[in-house]
Amino acid sequence: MINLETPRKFRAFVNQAHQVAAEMLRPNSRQYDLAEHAYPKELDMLAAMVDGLGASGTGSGAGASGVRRTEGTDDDGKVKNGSNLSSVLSIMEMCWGDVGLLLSMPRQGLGNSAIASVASDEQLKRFEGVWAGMAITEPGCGSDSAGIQTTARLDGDHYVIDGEKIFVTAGGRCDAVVVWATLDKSLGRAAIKSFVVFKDTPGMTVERLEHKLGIRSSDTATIRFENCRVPAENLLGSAQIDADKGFAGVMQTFDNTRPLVAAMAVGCARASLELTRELLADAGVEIDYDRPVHLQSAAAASYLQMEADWEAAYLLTLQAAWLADNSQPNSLQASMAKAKAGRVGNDITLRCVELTGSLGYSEHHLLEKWARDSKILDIFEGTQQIQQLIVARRLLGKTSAELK
Amino acid sequence: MINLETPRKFRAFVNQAHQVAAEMLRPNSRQYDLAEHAYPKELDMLAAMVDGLGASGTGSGAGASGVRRTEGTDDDGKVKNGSNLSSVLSIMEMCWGDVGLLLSMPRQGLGNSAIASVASDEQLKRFEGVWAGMAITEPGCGSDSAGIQTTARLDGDHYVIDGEKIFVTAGGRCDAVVVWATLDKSLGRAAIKSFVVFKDTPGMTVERLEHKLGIRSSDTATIRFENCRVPAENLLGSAQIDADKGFAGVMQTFDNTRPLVAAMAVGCARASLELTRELLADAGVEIDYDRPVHLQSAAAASYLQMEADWEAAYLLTLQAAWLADNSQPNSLQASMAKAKAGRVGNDITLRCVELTGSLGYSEHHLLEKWARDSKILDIFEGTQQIQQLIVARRLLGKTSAELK
Amino acid sequence: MGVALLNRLAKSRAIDRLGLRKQTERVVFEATKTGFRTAGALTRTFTAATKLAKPSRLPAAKGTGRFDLTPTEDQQMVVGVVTEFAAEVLRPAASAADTAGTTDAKVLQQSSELGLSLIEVPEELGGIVRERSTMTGVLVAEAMAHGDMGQAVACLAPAAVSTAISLWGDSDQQATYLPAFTGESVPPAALAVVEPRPLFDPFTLKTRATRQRTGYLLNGVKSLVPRGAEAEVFVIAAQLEDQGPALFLIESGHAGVTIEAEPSMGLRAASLSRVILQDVPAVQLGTLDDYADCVRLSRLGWCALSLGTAKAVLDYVTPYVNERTAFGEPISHRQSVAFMVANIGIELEGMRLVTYRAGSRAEQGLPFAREVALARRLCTEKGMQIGTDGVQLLGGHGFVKEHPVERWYRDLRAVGVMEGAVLV
Amino acid sequence: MGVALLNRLAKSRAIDRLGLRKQTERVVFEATKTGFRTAGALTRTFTAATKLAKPSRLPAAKGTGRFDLTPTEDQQMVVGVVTEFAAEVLRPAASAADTAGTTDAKVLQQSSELGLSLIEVPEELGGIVRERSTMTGVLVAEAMAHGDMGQAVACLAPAAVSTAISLWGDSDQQATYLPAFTGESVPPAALAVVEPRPLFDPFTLKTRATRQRTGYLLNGVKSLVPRGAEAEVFVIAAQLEDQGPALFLIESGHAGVTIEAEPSMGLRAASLSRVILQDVPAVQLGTLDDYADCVRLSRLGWCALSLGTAKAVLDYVTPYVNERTAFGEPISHRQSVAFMVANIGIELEGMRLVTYRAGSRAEQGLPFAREVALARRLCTEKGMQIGTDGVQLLGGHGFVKEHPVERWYRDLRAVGVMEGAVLV
Repeated sequence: MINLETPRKFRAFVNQAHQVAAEMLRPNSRQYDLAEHAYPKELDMLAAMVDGLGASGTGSGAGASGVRRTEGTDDDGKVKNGSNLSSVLSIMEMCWGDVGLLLSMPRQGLGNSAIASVASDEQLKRFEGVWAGMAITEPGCGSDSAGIQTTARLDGDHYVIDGEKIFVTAGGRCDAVVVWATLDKSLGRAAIKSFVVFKDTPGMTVERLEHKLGIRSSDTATIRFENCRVPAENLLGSAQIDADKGFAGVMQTFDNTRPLVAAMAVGCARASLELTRELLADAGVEIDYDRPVHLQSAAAASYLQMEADWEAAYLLTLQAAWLADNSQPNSLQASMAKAKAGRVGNDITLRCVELTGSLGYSEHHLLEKWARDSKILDIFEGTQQIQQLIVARRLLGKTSAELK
Repeated sequence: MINLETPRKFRAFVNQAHQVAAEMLRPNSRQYDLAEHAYPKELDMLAAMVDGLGASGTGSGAGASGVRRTEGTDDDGKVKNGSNLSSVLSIMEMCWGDVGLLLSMPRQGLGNSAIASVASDEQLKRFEGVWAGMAITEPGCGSDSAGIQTTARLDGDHYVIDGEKIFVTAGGRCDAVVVWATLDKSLGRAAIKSFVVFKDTPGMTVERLEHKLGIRSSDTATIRFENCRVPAENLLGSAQIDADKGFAGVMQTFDNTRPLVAAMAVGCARASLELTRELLADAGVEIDYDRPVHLQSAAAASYLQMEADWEAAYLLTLQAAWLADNSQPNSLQASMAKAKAGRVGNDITLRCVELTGSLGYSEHHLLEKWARDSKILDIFEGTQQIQQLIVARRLLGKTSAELK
Repeated sequence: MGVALLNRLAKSRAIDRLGLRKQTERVVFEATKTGFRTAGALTRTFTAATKLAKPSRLPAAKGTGRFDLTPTEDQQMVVGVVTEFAAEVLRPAASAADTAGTTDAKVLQQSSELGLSLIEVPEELGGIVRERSTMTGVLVAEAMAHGDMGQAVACLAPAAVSTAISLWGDSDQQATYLPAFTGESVPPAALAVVEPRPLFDPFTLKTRATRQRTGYLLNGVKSLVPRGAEAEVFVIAAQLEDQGPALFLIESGHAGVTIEAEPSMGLRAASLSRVILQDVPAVQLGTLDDYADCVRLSRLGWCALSLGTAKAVLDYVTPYVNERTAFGEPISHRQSVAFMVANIGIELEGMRLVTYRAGSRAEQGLPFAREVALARRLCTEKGMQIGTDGVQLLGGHGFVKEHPVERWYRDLRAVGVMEGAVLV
Repeated sequence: MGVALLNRLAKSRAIDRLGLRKQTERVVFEATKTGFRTAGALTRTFTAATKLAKPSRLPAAKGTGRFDLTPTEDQQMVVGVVTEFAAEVLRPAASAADTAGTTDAKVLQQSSELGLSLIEVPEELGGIVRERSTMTGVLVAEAMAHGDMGQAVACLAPAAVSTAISLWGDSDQQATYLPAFTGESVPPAALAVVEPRPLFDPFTLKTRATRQRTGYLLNGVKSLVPRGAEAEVFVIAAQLEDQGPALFLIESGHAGVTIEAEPSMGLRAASLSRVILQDVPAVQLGTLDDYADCVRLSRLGWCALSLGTAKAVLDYVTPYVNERTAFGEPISHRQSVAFMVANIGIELEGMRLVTYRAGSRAEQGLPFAREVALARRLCTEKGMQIGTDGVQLLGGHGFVKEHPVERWYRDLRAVGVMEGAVLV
């Protein structure tokens, strides 16, 4: 039966996440935006709480680590609402609080999603409680994941990693990073594997990026690997190069992480919409859902249009997670969600600043900050353009060689 | 001195064009939209008037034939306002009346612009008074002018033309068509030349297209050439294949015709805007240019946005024509004008229908017709996508091999 | 649903196999129906049959509490049949119906045999449902419009009236009118809300209902009414003196009813008309609150229609851009083309989910005004964008009637303009 | 213009060559100026110098009746110098000024030596023009913002006051204040219109001017005022009792003037502030009609600024996308990238022409409210689109402060929000 409401069983959990965002993230938002390099100490306590939430059984998958797909039928053979869905719902709430702080949350990095997505059960257990960042992008190739130059060479029972990764979110603070590297450049996509590399590994240097447009409370690092030896068992998933599966191994990560990033954009945009609506109400503008939009004030019409786009992004994100929960392919829908949420999130936050005038533009409110934070969400984990490419290839039945 | 007003010397002429549009085109608009295949007999008288206007000295270049670039300095060495500018101004007025009827105007076809653009003085004289359509597009290549398959083979003092052309505007009614054909497929763009082929030439068959979305009063034909012999002196411009000039010869036509098509879009959109404004005023909505847009009604804000885009399209069109009048390169600006006017014209006419509700959607007014007419203006003489390609190549300094 | 539905479907399938698929020729009307002015078309007498003690009211559907995008089995079955009808009957007839300015009588007959008027009529009144089924209505309208929006509106017009009477009629009205809609020959009927003016607001009507000793007298002009010239019953939106807008039932036989053709940009197969009312006797249908629901459910119907047509665009342009070549390869290898297709896909998926959410909330008895407003915004704007991009992707070919995209362009513009006419 | 202008330019060029180009180091303030609250900063006494019998008024520029996009020779010369200043001084200092939240004093000094405050001041009052020169103001603001919008606003802030006094001041006001602006050391000054509330309307002000025996008393709060803490003179927009909004002149030395820092998303080099007024004595500047012109000319100034910054984006991304490679070739070979650049070019050209038309109409004394409104619409919306596309084209690199596009993104958002502050 078609129903797109928040699942009954997640409601309490989502409320809790909202409380956390309202009481712990939002009040610290401006402080760590201005003090770009300070470590938000509130997060340690918060992470403990999130761990508790996850373990309490009130909801599974409170953060980025909750995206693992479990095989097998559900208890009652019915449609499943699982940890992918609860993860996006919780991330939306957290990012309604603060995107940068969510991205700095210990043990909930995108690398944790990567581990959850492709690790074996043994690895999953071994890396439990590790805070993992994700290292994909390289200086030479922005959006071209297949063009990775970082190499991993098997030497005895270790892989030797060489290369440079940029834009590693939480790269300075995390315990380990999940690094994408190729086993053999001549074999293309299929040879790209991901490795868990701990921060104390010799041959690894971490350098923090100085200043950013937004998400300034989160740290972003450049990481260099020179002759960096990593235990062979830290290669996530299978070490075999399977040309047929192609990119599938590591790319599977994206099917799980893109809905999370879409959820971040949805959460951040909702923060802007809600505050804007309050400020507009102060200015005497009410939103009427029944009256034709062209008969309302321009501000109300603008708001309605933003809210409509927001609703589409929100539901696309839920759909992508729901498909994952139900073991259905979701690459297309994950990219659709990321594309729509990324652009709509940026557009909404920018327009809210315009609507709220000097209140929105100045630091008196957080609206200007959200308009800065939102931009990265249309860029990382695959830019708008990459998402469109993926959607187009799927709809048109094209390979990446044909449509590039 | 920067001044973007209608030149003083053209004002009376533009007024006359407006009277013609208001009194002769607009009143016949619906009739020939409904009677798609009837010949608008009013046009013969009108064409005579337009000829008169052109000859009277009150304004040169009343229609599509006025785009010839004349070399040499102006009388007073100052900036020139010439026939390119007066042509776009007059076409805007005429298309405020009716795009389809303007396109059916005897002796003012796009082929006449092609002749005016590249013909020698001798040819210009020889083809005076000929109503010429333009035949570029072929069934196999929509937007790829360089991929033309129609051939012209020199045989004695004739060229033998073989091939098929589609979407020839006024192809049924005109006296002759300007046909693009290649002298040697292996030589690429440089070998493409244009030929004036009269309608009674043996080997030429003309077939009228049945039904169209808009501009239904204009006829659109498919023309086939089988062993069609054309006098060698009907090749426009130089017969030499100059690889350096590349496409320049025939492509020069586009620099002159694209502003004309942009002007059509601008004129059609202005018709929609004006009527919509009247209807909105009836509904109590007034446009205030001083009050911030977000404080006005949504309909007024929507109108202002459309008017702003319209103004940009209008001025881009004037700029492209002004550059041509002053013998400055205008390929970039012509494509910018066509791109902006094409998309804005379509967008405005469609949104005006939405704003005016059932009055706009039904045939009671012409708004729905303008929303149908406008679509072709974003397609012919190079689609939106082709224009963007040209603009991008020029801005980025790319060849058509690099950026395709 | 259940047994009643299965019977219906079995019958309609049989007819479909025997009849319409084998048709090889279709009468094409040469002239459009422009310019007529006629009286209303009442041909039958509506009288109350067995009357219930109190009006039948469908309860809200009971939710499962789970997020779920899977239609029920019943819905899948209904949509399967309607999809087939749309593909086999509506799509092939679309161009001719557009030119003729009317939907072929055989197509209308087929569609009424499909039971489209019964989707929201309770079993106890001869319908097929036991609880609210807004989502089924949404899925059906979507599937119909994938065939052709214009004919879909013509086919669904009577269902808007039967649905309105089921949802809001009193037991008299239900007993008088519903038997005709659940019988063999569904009467032409229409829900008329729009009035001919810019910035029309269905909550500020100029059509007036003046209270009489019994019932009301209606005066005003309604616009863009589907099949107005044939309709035997109208549900009319009118201002109830100083109380606000409400619905009223009239029969078209009264001398005060005049119909004028109102051919429009698109939806030509729906034979849009103006309905001019002069002192026409009427009875009120439902309350003022019901009227607001009617406006919302009707808008939802238009959203659903836009989904089907937009999907038709996507399905048509996809193979086209793969097959058409330029510069030596399929044009779909160019990002400008491919991304346009991608954006059609993305926006359509968004439109669909937002519309479904509104439908599912309505069906479960949750407030749904917000969700309908958002769906209408998206479907109006992105739907039109999809329509114009569809033409653009075909270039000059998109502008000519050999391809259906130009018709979809015209039809999709209706979505933000229309109120009433359909109901889910 | 003429001789006066040439003298100015010669002097400023000399200084430029000797001074600023050779600078190798610049003091970077580590702390932003967040959070201060201070009194006004008046350091000098303004007294009337030689006073004209009646106020000097610039006549409208005489048109040629020809459509022409060529700047006059005078304009080309001025724009040439300003362009050089923007490229050699403003651009290199932009990042540090943004971080410091202020424009370096040397830069401000340089800019006042360029004579930016004189562009609309008549020669007879020590300025450089004999007729209205709005277009020159537009071209100068555009050129300045190509270097850096934040510093441009800081540099142009005093010019807004000198221009306002030239255009609308009485002979007393002109004699009292203009000498300071035409002298060696231009006083910091600001035109304050915005008030801190959503949907602010400059024609409905909450700041009130109450009539006294002589002059007025002002009460209210102004927002986003450039260099508020340093300014010695303010032109304040306030509601003149029941007559409507008008301009008022105040000096910042009065005890009722309080300045609060108001750091914002962008324009940080302009040291934006709130100005809080409590019973501050003021004189009226110009009429109610003049006020409307002031709002329009200020909006036009913001449009001009947006042109420069948007052009900076285009100029920056063009080589970037040509040099950056992915999938084995420059990313500019991908249509999605190339078309984004093309659209930046197309929309910027449209913004430019619409802004120029408004400027040229204003200068010729033609009505220009419509043209300003359209320019503001375009520059707000397309300008922001260009800002966000600029970041997008650089991908992750666009998000970090090693590249200036992130600053342009923040600055371009100001265009639709700001009123006042600059004037052309």
